[in-house]
Amino acid sequence: MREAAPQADLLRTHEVAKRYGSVVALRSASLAVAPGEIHALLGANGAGKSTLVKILSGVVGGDAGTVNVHGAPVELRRPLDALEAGLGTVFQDPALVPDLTVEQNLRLTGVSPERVRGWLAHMEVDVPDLDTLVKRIPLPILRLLDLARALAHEPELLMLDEITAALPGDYVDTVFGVMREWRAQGHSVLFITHRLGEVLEVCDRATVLRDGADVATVTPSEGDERTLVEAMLGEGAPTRTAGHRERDGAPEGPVVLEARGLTARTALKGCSLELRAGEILGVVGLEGQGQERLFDVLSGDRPFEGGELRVEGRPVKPRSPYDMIRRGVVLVPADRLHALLPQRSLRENLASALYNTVGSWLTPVRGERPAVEGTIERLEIDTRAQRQVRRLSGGNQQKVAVGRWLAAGFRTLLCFDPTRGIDIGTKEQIYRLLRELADDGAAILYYASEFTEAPVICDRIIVVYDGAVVTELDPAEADEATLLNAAHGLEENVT
Amino acid sequence: AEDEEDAVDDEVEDEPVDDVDEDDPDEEEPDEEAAEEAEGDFVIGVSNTLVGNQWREQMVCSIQAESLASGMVSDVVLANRDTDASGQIADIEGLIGQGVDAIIVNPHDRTALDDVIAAADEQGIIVISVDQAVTAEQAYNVTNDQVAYGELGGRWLFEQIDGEGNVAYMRGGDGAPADQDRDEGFRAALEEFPDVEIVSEVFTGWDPSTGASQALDIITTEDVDGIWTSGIDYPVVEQFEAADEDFVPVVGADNNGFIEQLIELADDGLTGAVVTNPPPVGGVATAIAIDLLAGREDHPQDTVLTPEVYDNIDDMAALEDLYLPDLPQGFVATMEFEGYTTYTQEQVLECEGP
Amino acid sequence: MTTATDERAGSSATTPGVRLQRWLRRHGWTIGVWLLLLAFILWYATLIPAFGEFQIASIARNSLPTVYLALAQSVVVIAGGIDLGIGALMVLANSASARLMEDQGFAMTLAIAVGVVLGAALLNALVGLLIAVSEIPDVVVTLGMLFVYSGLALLVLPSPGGGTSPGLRFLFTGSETGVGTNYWMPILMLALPTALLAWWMTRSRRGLSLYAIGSDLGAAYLSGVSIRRAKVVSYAVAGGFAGLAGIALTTLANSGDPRFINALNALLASLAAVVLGGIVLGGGVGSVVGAVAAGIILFTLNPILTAMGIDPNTTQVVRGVLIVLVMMVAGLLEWRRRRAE
Amino acid sequence: MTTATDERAGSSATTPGVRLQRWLRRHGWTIGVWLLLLAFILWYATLIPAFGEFQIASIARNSLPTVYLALAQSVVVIAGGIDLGIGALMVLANSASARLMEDQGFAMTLAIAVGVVLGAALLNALVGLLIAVSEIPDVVVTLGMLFVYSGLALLVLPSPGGGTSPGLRFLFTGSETGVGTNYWMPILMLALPTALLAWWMTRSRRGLSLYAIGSDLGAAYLSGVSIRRAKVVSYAVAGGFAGLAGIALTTLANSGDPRFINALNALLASLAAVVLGGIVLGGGVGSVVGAVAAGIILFTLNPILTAMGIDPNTTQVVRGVLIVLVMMVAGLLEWRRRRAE
Ligand SMILES: Nc1ncnc2c1ncn2[C@@H]1O[C@H](COP(=O)(O)OP(=O)(O)OP(=O)(O)O)[C@@H](O)[C@H]1O
Ligand SMILES: Nc1ncnc2c1ncn2[C@@H]1O[C@H](COP(=O)(O)OP(=O)(O)OP(=O)(O)O)[C@@H](O)[C@H]1O
Ligand SMILES: [Mg+2]
Ligand SMILES: [Mg+2]
Repeated sequence: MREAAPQADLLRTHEVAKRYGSVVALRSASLAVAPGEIHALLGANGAGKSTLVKILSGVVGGDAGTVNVHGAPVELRRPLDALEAGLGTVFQDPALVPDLTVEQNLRLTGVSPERVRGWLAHMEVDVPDLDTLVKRIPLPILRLLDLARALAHEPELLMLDEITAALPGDYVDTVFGVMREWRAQGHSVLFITHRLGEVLEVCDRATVLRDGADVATVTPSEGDERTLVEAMLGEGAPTRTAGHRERDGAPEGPVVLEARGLTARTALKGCSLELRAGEILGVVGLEGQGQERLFDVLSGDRPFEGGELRVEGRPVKPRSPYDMIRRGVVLVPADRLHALLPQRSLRENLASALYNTVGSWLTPVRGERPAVEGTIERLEIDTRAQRQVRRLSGGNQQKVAVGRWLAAGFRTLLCFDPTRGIDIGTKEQIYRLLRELADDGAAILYYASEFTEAPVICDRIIVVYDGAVVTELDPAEADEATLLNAAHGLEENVT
Repeated sequence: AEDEEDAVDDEVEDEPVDDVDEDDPDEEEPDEEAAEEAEGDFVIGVSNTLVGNQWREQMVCSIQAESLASGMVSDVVLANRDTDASGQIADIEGLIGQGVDAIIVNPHDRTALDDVIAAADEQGIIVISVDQAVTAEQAYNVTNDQVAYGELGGRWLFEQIDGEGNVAYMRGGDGAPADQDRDEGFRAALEEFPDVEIVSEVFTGWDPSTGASQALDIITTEDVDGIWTSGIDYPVVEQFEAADEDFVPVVGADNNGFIEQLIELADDGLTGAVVTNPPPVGGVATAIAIDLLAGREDHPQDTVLTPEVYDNIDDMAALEDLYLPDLPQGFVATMEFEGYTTYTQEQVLECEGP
Repeated sequence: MTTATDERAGSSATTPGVRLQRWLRRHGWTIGVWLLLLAFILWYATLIPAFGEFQIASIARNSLPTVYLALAQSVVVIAGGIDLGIGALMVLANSASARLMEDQGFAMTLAIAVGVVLGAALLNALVGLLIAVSEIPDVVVTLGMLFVYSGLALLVLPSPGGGTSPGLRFLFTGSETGVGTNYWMPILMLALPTALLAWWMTRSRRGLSLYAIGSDLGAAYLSGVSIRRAKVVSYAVAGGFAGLAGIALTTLANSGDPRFINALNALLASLAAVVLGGIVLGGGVGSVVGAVAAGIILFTLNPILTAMGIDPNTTQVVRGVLIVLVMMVAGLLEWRRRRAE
Repeated sequence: MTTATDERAGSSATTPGVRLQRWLRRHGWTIGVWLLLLAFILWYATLIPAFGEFQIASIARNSLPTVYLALAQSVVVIAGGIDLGIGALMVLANSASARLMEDQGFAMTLAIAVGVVLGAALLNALVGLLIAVSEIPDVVVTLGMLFVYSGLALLVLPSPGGGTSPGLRFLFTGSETGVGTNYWMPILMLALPTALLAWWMTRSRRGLSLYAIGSDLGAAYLSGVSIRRAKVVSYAVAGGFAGLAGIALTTLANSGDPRFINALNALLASLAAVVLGGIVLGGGVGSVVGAVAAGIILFTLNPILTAMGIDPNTTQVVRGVLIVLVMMVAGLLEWRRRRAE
């Protein structure tokens, strides 16, 4: 173990800055990571966390500022520079080439397969055959492969950018285990997450970025959530009640969407639900219990084989999303970029859904401008990077994904995990928006991968397990333990 | 090359002169213009639609060389690209816009240029079609007699195999006027020899490598007694050597490589005949254009140059005369026309206009 | 923070000035190509002794086939495809129409022209259908069609020939002989289809659906666009324009020419026009109006290079370098603008 | 829960049987194309009176240029690009080498061959550099180069001509006259470069980086691949193979031919070979080994169609339909497999 003077930081960045065109991604970020600590990097969407990590891993060149490792300045021009300086990274996006095998990927980056295999074994992840094509490997395993590959370089500082966002609970614990072990060896970890619970659980210190600059470095402990949120969002941070229903009791609206015993391949095995106008119906489930397919089927994206689907009482058998959109049922999918035109401008994206409302061959489009401008104002979309939607931060992209339906009009909204990777401030805005929509008479089906979300904003909660709805819960009594039990299919007594 | 030039001269003189339409009102215009212009100031436009072809290359060079040698041409404007009939029309329109005094075209199509040639004529521009005739009545035509080309070569071949046997018929470009004319002549000759059978008829597209592989196919799969080619000749002979087969009589054009083979391989049993198809028609057309522009001499509307046939049995001396040892295989050996062209061989080879 | 808020607010209060700026920026490329065309024509005018109606008419009518083909390719490319068979379809339409129209009266040739255009649209619609249903990439199917169409052209008209009626020639070229100084007719034949197509592409739902599938297939699908229908429509429209290009060729040359090289040259011209016209290969971006100017530019290059007396063999090189140069200048401007933002 | 865990675990216990199955599946297309080639050759053998060494040698040597060009295009396409100039570069190499090699001895022609290959690689590397630096799309730049290269070819050799040494002809064709029954030499000249390239592409870090940038630019970038360098390398290697194709042409015909149509035909053949060979346009997927078989198939079509006595004009149609059909069958198989999964 290294005998370093306690005051000598392992990593110190000083006023690092980066701009993309006129958009300042990072204004002035200073950060110090001591040896043997797990250091959290927190911040709202667009605060510049990923950008900082990319600069530190030599993938992106900074515009200004200095980086010191063990007190000595380092130039990070290439990824190799970072590795030689002892900085290893798991990026927010998968960094494995999909059309190559795992082994070829390792060869590409010059990592020994033996070490990677060793780390996978150590994490008690069953070693996937390294001769598998990366695109055939499920995302959680890929994240762990990314981690093992980073570890194989034996970095002194391990940087993990939202690694837990795509991991199921048991693997999150595995990753925490590795992080603690790394710390025990005297190395350090820089950990980025939007889940404050995780920060409290594993992190020694936390640096908060806001608008591209560091605003605070704190030692997080129980009860600090409020402080952290305020540091991230500034004064007037919203409270976590924005989406709550004002009145009690079940909503009385008519049933607008009804599924009876839907089956689809092996994913859905007789799934039934009723969605009423004016309510937000929460869907909760562990990874891979068929919820994704359920949303795809309800939106007309993929077919179902058995069972029945009714919209406003009339049975439908959609062949494409258009059949459901015509009936007012629209989807906000998990992968927001998948639903948007990433290269196109904000306004074009908002207008795109409008095109379905005009005539087919020769009718011109009208009235698109007011609808678009109205939506931008209502959702408070940040228009700075509006020329291409892909340059918006994640939260703003999410707003666009919802907003385009707002511009076009709908009656039933299917939201699949709309707050994934979204900061708390934006989350609150989205909750509030959904509640307003429901109060205006829309029916909303809402899936959240984070179990703590559904009880906050939903009127009813259904739990899916193994391709069917197994339980319905009242949000008031749905604490995390109850939900977890139900999600594991353990409380089968409830209807 | 004396014989040949004399021969050609004879042919030209044989041409009936009655093609010239005396009442054509446009006829006088060029002369008036010429009178206004100082000598040596003519601009000649050229429209050619096939590039990367040795024959066309030499044709263009002979135009350049004659323009230079005449001392009466200030500029040759080349519209030279791979294109089709409509592209050639556009090119000619461009040349009209340039204010050229005469346009020499190698027409892509017999009839398609009629209207644009009429338009050029209206502006007092002399249009001369070379290589292939056009139907436009205003145009002068300076052509090699392609019907005779097909007929003469065909007859030589059929006689060579004593009027009976299997013949491979390796044509040129499918649909090209020259190919159609040669076909007409070839079939006319064939009529006279009922016992000759065509066992293989292919289009080489006048492409040496296509011709070579087709010839190899024919030699190795068919039992042929003679081969008529539309000018893709030396690659065919090469295939006999390559496949190590016995030679059969071959008819080709006046390509340097073929002439060389006829001379060198005569002792190995190769018999063959050269049917001339000289590219200097371009130079001839240039000379005629200058004559007309300067008002020096009248020319018939059609000048048809009948090809000569030389085989390596009776005309060895003529072949040796034609042969140009320093030049590549594909080079066409006939380079000048006495009575028309005034340039030197060097000027053609340099290929530089005024 | 204030600036940010200001900027956010700014977007809703759009002054005419801002709108003009935005319009200029959005259509910058299209405007640029038209200016380039203007510059070329002016340049050409200085190169030759007399520039007048004859030259304008000549440029207008002779660029008709290239322009129609550029429009055809634009539609497919905007919709995210690429049609390698388009030049061959033009040649097929040219061969078929020249053969059918020979020695016919005006009314009959007009009817044949309509028939050929519709036939070409239908034929290419089937190609689009095959692509949409089988999900084989566009390049592959249309590469196959390149051979199929040119083979058919040779079967229809084994060697150059055929003709059309003087009336139809007048309709496209402004003169019954195909040569003359009437430039209104060909300019109308350039402008009218372009305007109609441009309007349809950007204003109607069906037209917009082509942009949508070109931009992002998945997103278009999730927004309720019928991908198959849009694909088929894009190929059908392209086929119709290829048919029109074929007819234009017939009226220009008063004959048909079935050779393969024509199909390839036409294909290359259409691709070059699309690229120069600012239509992004991959789809979703660009305007058919830009491709029209690019088509005319590509045509005008020939007389310009001839007039400049450039060695014909160098002409090819110049043409290629020009394409790359224009794209580089455009790229540079785009890059600087993005940097300045 | 058990199922989920099993699935996660299942991957580790790979028996030889599973591996073989996976290998077959992964290389299914490549194997399929080679089987198709075998079928074609067997079919051809039944069509002609005598099939022997001469035919094997003929097929092997005559498909050399197509195969080299298919390899060249494969490399670029795998790296996510497309090279429309590759056929013209071959023609340029052919023209230049034929001109330089005429009347030279073996040693000299060999040196010239090496020089031409290196020169072509360097020239095309510059093209790759231009694409990488300017970020102009591949199609655009290489479309420009198609004109530039073919123009240069015409400048180097204005009309067909030139030659090479018998020794070099032997090296490529197995015979000093370019014809004969020695099939070992041409097969070696087919197999050796293919094997080397395939090995380099899938085993070396640089080769893998080409797959990486073709597959996912972002992931490649995060993996530390220098995208620009990989792009330049892909074009350089392609250029080298195009040069080799040009030399092969020279030795086959003992002359050079600068015509534009040759460049276009070669380009089409290379695209068709890549597509049939299972290399996905867009990049990242496929093996150069498949493209080789596809290249030979495309060549073999000619003698087969001739032997079947099919009208030459119909040949075009047949070729097009075949490409589409093969792709459809492959697509169908792929679709069924995916459905079954
Ligand atoms: N290429 C780009 N061009 C323009 N603006 C960009 C670009 N990349 C990022 N930005 C902007 O920079 C800001 C910071 O983005 P960044 O993605 O680094 O934030 P972040 O803290 O990682 O947010 P998140 O929590 O969403 O990951 C955002 O406002 C984004 O719009
Ligand atoms: N070298 C580069 N040049 C130009 N743009 C870049 C570069 N590297 C990254 N970008 C762009 O920056 C954008 C966002 O940057 P960054 O990686 O900081 O965001 P992010 O953290 O991934 O955002 P989010 O968390 O919302 O996914 C991306 O859209 C990417 O296109
Ligand atoms: Mg981030
Ligand atoms: Mg980010």
